Amino acid sequence: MTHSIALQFLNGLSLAALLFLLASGFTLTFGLARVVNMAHGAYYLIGGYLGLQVVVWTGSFSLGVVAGGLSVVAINFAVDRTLITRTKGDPLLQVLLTIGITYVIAETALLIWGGDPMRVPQPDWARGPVVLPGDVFYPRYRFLLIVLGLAVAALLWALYRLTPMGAIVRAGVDDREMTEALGVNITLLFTLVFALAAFLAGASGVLGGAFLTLYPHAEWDILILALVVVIIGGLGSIEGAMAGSLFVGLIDSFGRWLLPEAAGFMLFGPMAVLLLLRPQGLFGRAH
Amino acid sequence: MAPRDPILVVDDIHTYYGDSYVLQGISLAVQPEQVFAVLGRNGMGKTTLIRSILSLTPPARGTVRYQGRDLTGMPAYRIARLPIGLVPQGRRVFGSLTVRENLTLPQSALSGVTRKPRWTLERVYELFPGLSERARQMAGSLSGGEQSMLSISRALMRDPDLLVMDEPTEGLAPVIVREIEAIIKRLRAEGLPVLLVEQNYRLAMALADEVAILAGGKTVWTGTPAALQADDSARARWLGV
Amino acid sequence: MSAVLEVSGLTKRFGGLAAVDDVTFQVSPGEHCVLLGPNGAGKTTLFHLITGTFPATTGRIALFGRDVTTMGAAARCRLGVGRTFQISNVFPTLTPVQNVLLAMGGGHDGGWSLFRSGRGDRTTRDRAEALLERVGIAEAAHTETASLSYGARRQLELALALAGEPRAVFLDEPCAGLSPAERSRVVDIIEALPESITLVMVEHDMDVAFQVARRLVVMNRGRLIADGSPEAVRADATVQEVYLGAA
Amino acid sequence: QDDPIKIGVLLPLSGGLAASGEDALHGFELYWNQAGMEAGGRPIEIISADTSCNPDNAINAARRLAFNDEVDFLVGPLCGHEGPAVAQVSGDTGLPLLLVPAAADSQTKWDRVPTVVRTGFSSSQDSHPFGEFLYNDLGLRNVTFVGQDYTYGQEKTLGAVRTFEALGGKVDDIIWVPLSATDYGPVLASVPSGTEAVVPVVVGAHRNRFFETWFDFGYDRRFQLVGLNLLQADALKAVDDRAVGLISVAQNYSQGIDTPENKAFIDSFVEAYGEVPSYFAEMMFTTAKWAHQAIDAIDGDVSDRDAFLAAVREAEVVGPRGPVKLDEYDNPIQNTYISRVERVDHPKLGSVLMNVPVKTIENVSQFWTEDPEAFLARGPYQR
Amino acid sequence: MGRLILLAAIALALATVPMLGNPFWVGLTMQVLVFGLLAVSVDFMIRQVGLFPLCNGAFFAVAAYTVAMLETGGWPTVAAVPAAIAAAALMGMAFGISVRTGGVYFILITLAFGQMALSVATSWTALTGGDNGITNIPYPAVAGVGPTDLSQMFFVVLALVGLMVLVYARIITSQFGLTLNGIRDAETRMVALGYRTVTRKYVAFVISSVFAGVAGVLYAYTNQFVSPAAASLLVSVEAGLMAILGGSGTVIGPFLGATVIMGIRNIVSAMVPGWPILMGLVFIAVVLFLPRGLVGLTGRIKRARP
Ligand SMILES: Nc1ncnc2c1ncn2[C@@H]1O[C@H](COP(=O)(O)OP(=O)(O)OP(=O)(O)O)[C@@H](O)[C@H]1O
Ligand SMILES: Nc1ncnc2c1ncn2[C@@H]1O[C@H](COP(=O)(O)OP(=O)(O)OP(=O)(O)O)[C@@H](O)[C@H]1O
Ligand SMILES: [Mg+2]
Ligand SMILES: [Mg+2]
Repeated sequence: MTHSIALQFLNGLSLAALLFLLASGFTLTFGLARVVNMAHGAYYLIGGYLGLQVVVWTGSFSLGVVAGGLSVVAINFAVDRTLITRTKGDPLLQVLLTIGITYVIAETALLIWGGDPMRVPQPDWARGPVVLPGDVFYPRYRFLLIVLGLAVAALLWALYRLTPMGAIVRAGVDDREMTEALGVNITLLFTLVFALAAFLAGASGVLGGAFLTLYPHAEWDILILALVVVIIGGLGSIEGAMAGSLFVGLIDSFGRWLLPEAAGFMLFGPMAVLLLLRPQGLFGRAH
Repeated sequence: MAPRDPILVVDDIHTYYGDSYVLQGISLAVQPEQVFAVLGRNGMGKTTLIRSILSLTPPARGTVRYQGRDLTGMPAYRIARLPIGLVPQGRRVFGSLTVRENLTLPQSALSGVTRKPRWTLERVYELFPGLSERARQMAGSLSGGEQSMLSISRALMRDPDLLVMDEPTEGLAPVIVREIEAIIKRLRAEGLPVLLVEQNYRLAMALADEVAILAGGKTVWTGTPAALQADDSARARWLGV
Repeated sequence: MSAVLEVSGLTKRFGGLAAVDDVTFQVSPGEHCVLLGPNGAGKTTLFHLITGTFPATTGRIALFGRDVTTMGAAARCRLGVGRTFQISNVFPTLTPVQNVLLAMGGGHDGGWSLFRSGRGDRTTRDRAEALLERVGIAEAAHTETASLSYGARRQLELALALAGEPRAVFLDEPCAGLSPAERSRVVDIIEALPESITLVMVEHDMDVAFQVARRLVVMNRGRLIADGSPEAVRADATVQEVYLGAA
Repeated sequence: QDDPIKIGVLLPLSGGLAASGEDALHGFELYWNQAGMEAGGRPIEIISADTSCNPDNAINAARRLAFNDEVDFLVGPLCGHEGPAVAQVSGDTGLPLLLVPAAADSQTKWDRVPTVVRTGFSSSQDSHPFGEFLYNDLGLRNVTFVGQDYTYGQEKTLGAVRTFEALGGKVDDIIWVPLSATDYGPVLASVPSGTEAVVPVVVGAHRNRFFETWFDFGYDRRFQLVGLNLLQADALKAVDDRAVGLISVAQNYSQGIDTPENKAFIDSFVEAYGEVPSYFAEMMFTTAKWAHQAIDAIDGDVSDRDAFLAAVREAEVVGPRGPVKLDEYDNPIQNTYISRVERVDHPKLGSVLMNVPVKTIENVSQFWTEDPEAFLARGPYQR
Repeated sequence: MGRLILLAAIALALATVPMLGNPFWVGLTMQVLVFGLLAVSVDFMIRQVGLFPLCNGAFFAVAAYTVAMLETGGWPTVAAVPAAIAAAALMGMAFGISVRTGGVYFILITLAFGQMALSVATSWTALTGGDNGITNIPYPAVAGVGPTDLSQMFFVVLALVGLMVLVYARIITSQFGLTLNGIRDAETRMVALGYRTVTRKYVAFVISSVFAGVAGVLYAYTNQFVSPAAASLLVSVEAGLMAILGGSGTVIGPFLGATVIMGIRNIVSAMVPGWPILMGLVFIAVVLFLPRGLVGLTGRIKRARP
C-alpha cells in the first residue's frame, strides 16, 4: 500500500514536472503579453520531433533538448513578428490564428515524420529503474525529470519575483504603454520572454517525447493538460503554474489508480469545482 | 536672462486616431527652466498633444524637437530615456505592483538609466510620506489621490530633464494640491522645465511662465498668464472662466 | 420623514488598515451633503460600502429606512440609489445613448424582453438624448464611447448615475478631470436636481464643494472628524490643518 | 465494356491515423498494380477519399463517392466508429460496401446491413482463441487485463476474458484506460501484485507508451507480459530488442506467416514502399483480391449489385493471411495468429523486428465455438 | 429591411440546391446549415456576452443523442424533439454555473464540462452505443406527415434554420441583447445600475444551449446517426472558429464560416493531400487580411470602389 502510494506520488511528480515546463511558458506569454497562444501544443510537438532528429543524428540527448528548444524559439520569433503582432491583442483573432498555426505545424510534422508513434531515445545515463528503499522501482529518467522541473521552477520563480525584470514584466502586463513611457524597451523584453517560453515548450517536447512518445494529435492532448494547469493555478502566475502542475499530476496519477472508472471526471471534475469556488484559480488575482 | 534655445519645439503637428483628425496643426516651444501650461476644455486635444510628443500616438505630420534632436520616428521608450518623465492622465499606476516596485521600476537597469539619479526613494518618500506608509501595498488598491501621488513620484524617479504632466492634481485634496504646487515651483527653481496640462485654472496661473490654449485641435491662444488674466474674452471663450 | 441614509458603527478593514473606522451618520431626504477628506481618508471606500460594492466588516447601513447591510449592489440600486465611480466605468463599445438606455432600465432590472428592440421607443430615446444634452455631450451621443475624451467620459459617468431617476445619488468626484466650464455645468445640473433627490458627493474642488453643499462631512483616516454647515466646517481648525491647508 | 470499374476507398488520410490509412491504401494499390489494374475485362479506377477518422466526414465522403464520382462499390473505412456511418450510406443507396478494416462486432452481428460485407475481422474474433491460449498454452490462472476504454478495446478485451474465465481462469482486474490517458505510470502501478501476467489491449500511440513504461518501471521483472493487442508492425518500428520474445498480438494476420503468398506479399510491399506492411495493408490487399475474384465471377458487370454481392459472398480467397471465406453473417472465417516478436534478417531491410506466429488457430468464426443464436442472444461485449 | 431581403434571397438561392439532384450537395448544404446554427449558438456567447464557450458541442450532442435514442426507441417525433431540446436546456442550466467565472477561465471550465460529457458518451456504452454511436434514426414525422426523402428533409432544415436565424437576429438587437452587451463591456457598472448580471449571463447561456440543442436535433435527423464525434472538443472549437472566420457578431458570418470549413473538409480534402495545412492557412489569412471575418470582405469591396 505505502509502496503504491509512493509510486503514484512519484508518478504524479514526474508528470507535474513535464507539465510545469510546458505550462510555465504558456503562463508567461499569457500573463505577460496577454497573448493566448494555442500553438503551444504544436510547439511541444515540433520541438519534440526536431529534437528527436538531432538525438538520432548526434546521439546526444542534451543536444537534442537544446536543439528542440532553440528551433521553437526561431519558429516562435517568426510567428510572433509576422503574425501575432497583427492581432493587436484581440483574443478572438489570437485563438483563430494560433489554432491555424497549430494545424499547419501539426500537419507538416505528419507529412515529415509520419503518423507512427515515435519515442525520443533516452540517454544511457538515464535508462532503467532506480531502486528506492522499500523495493520501489522507479525509472531513473523520470527521477531526473523531477529534479529538472524543480530546478527550472526555482529559477523562473527567482527571475520573476526577485529580479527587477520580473517587476517590469508584470508592469508591462498592467500597462504596456506606460512601461514604455518609463524607458523600458518592452518589445525587446517581451521578445525575450517569448523566446524563453518557446524554448521551454520545445525542450519539453523532447523531454516528454522520451516517455510519453510523440504522435499526431499529441499537440492537443498536451495543450489541454497545460491549459488545465494554468487555469487551476491562475493565469500569469509562476507559483500558479507550479501548484497547477502538481495538482494535475497528482490528481491524474492517484485518480487513475483509485478510481479508474471515473477517469473522464478525475481531472475535469475537481477543476470545475475549484474554479467555481475560486474563479481566478489558486494564485490568480481577482480583478 | 539671455534668450536660449527652447528645450522642446513642437512644429505644426497633425495627429489622427484612425480616421479621426484630432490635432490639426499645433506649434509651441518650451524654454529651459520654464513651466509651460496647456489649457483647454475637455476633448480639445491636450492629452493627444502629449501623446504625440512622446510618440505614444506619433503625429502623421510635423516634427517634435527636443534639445535640438528630431524625435520623429523614435520609439517611445527611447524618448523616455532622454530622459523625459511623464505623469499620465488618469494616473495609470501599475496596479499589480507594490508601491515600492512602481517607484524602483524607472531606475532599474532595463529602463536605460545612464547617470546617477538625483531622485531616490528616500527623497520621494519625504515628499509624500503617505506613500512610504504604503510601500508594500499593491498600487491598485491605493485611493485615487494616493495613486496620483504615486504617479507623480514615479515620473520623478525617472530623473527627468523635462517633466510632462497631464492633469496631475486631478482628485487631490487641496492640501496636496498646494504641496504639488510647491514641488513644481521647487523643481522649476532647480532648473527642471515642465510641460503642464491642467484643469485647475488657479494652479496653472500660479505656476505657468507661459500658457497655450487648445481648442478643436488647434492652438488658439498663447501668451503669459498675466496677458491671459487680462484677456477676459479669450478666457470666457476658450476656458469658460 | 425618516432618514434616507443611516450608517452606524460602520467599519471596513483591509488587512491591518481600517479604511473606514466606526463611522456613524445620517442623511435626511433632499439633503445635499458633501464628503471631504484628505486622500486615502476612506471616502470612496465608504461609498462602496453604502452602494454595496463590497461588504462591511462591521456596522449597519440602512437606506430609505430599510436595513441593507447584507444586500447586494444591484438590489440597493433598485431601491433608488444612483452612483458615479471615481474612475470612469462606462460601456466602451456602446454609444453614449445606449449607455444611458441601459442606465434607465437598470433601476428595475428591466430589459428582459427578448423581442422588444434594444433601441428603445421614441420617448425613451428622446429622454436619453435630453440627458446627454444636459451633461454636455449631445454631439457625441452616437459615436463609440471608447473614442470619447477623458472629460467626456466623466460627463457620461454622471449621466449614468442620473438616468435611472434615483432617489439618492452618490457622486464620487464628478468634477475631477473636467475643465472649469464643464464644472460649472455639473454644478448647474446638481443645483437643478429636484428637491426630493438626496445627494452625497465627494469633491476636492472647494469652489464646487461650497457651492453645492448645504452640509459638509469631513473624514480623516477612516473616521468622521467634522460634520456641519459649510461655514462651521470651514472654520474648524482640524479640517484646516488636515485638509484645506493653511491658506 | 471498357469504361472503368470505379472503386471508392474510404480511409483516414489526414490526422492521427493518416499513417495507418496510407498503409492500408498502399496494400490496396499494390494488389491492383500486380493485377494490372484490371478485372473482369474492365480497367479498375481507385478513387480514395479522406475520412480523417471522423464519422461526419466519412458520411460526406461516402456520399461524394456515391453521387459525384458514381463509384461501383465502396471499400473501407478504417476506424471502428466510422463503420456504422458508412454502412448507413451503403444501406441508403444500395451501394455495396466491403467493410474493412473497421472492426466493430455489431456490424456483422446485431446491426447488419444487407449491402455490407466484412472482409476484415470483428474485434472479438481473435480474442476468443487467445483467452484459451492464455489458459491452455501458457498455463496462466491469474491475469490482469489493461483495456482501452472504448468500443474496440472493450470488445477485444472482454472476448478474451470470457473464454479465459470459461476455462476456470481468474481475472484479477481489468484496468480500463481512456483514450485520453497520456501517462501509463499510474495505470501500471495499479496492477494487483498477486497477478501472474498482464494482458494489454491498447491502441495507437498507447501501445508504445505502455511498452516503454513497462520496462522503465521494471515491471518486466515482476510480471509476465502477454500482448493481445500491443505491438503490431507499425508499433514495432519504435521499440528495441527488449521486445524480442514477447507475445505481441493476436490477430488474423502476422508478418511472419510462412506461406508463399505471404512471402511474396511482404517482398513486393517492401520493394514498393520500403517498409514492412502492417495488418491494414494486408487486409486491403486481400480485400482487393477478393473483389477481383468476385468481379471476374460476374464478368465485370458490377452494375448488377446483387450479383456482385453474391459473388463476394461465395468467393473463397487465399490471401497473405491464409484462406478466407464468409460465414452466414457476412464475417470472414479465417485463421487467428498469435504472434511473438523476433529479430529476423530481411534481404532488403536488413535486421528488423517482426511478428512471427507462435500459434495458428485455423478457421476461426466470429462466434468461436458457440452457437450463433446463443452468442447473439447474449448481446454485445460492454463493460 | 435590406437585411431581410438579403436573407430571403439567400434562402431562395439555397432552395435551389435540391434541384441539382445530387444528394451529396444536398447533404453537405444541410450540414453547413446545421453547423452554421451551432456556430450561431457559440457566437451568441462570444459576441454578445463576451464569453467563449467550449461546451456547445455537448449541448449539440445531448440533443442529438436524445433524438436518436427516443426515435430509435419508437417515440414519436413530437415527443422526441421537445425532449431533446429540453435535455440540451437542462444541461445548459447545469453547466450554466460556469458564468460565475469569466475570460479564459470560462473557456476552460466549459471545456471541462464538455470533456466530461464526451467521456460519458464514449464509455457509457449501454446507453449511447459507445464509440459506434446510434444509427438508423428515421426522418421526423408529425402525425404521419414528414419528409420522405433527402430533398424534402432539406427544406425542413432550411425552414427551421431560417426561423432560428430570424429569432436570433431579433434577440441580439433586443433589450435583453443590449443588457448583455453592457455586461460584456463593464459588468461592475451593470451591477451598480441595478442589473442582476449573473442571472442574465445564465439566461444567455441557456439560450445558447437551446440553439445548440436545436442544431443537434437537426443534426440527428439529417445525418441519421449520432456518435461521440458530435460531442468532441473539435466540434465546439470549430463552431467558434466558423463564427470568427465568417464574421463574429453578424447573422450570416457563422454560416459563411461553416461553408468554408465544411467545404475544405469535404471537398478540398479530396483534391489536396495535407489539406489541414490549407485550413490552417485560411485561418491565418483571415486574421491577417480580414480581421472582421469574411463578412468584412463586403466592406473592403465597398471601400475599394471610389
Ligand atoms: N483613442 C481614441 N480614438 C478616437 N478618438 C479619440 C481617442 N482618444 C481621444 N479621441 C478624441 O480626440 C479628441 C481629443 O482628445 P484628448 O483626450 O486629447 O482631449 P483632452 O484635451 O485631453 O481632453 P480632457 O480634458 O477631457 O482630457 C477628442 O475629441 C476625443 O474624442
Ligand atoms: N483593497 C484594498 N487593500 C488595501 N488597502 C486599501 C484597499 N482599498 C483601499 N485601501 C486603502 O484604504 C484607504 C482609503 O481609500 P479610499 O479609496 O476610500 O480613499 P479616498 O478617501 O476615496 O481617497 P481619495 O480622495 O484619494 O480618492 C487608502 O489608504 C487605501 O490605500
Ligand atoms: Mg486629456
Ligand atoms: Mg476616492
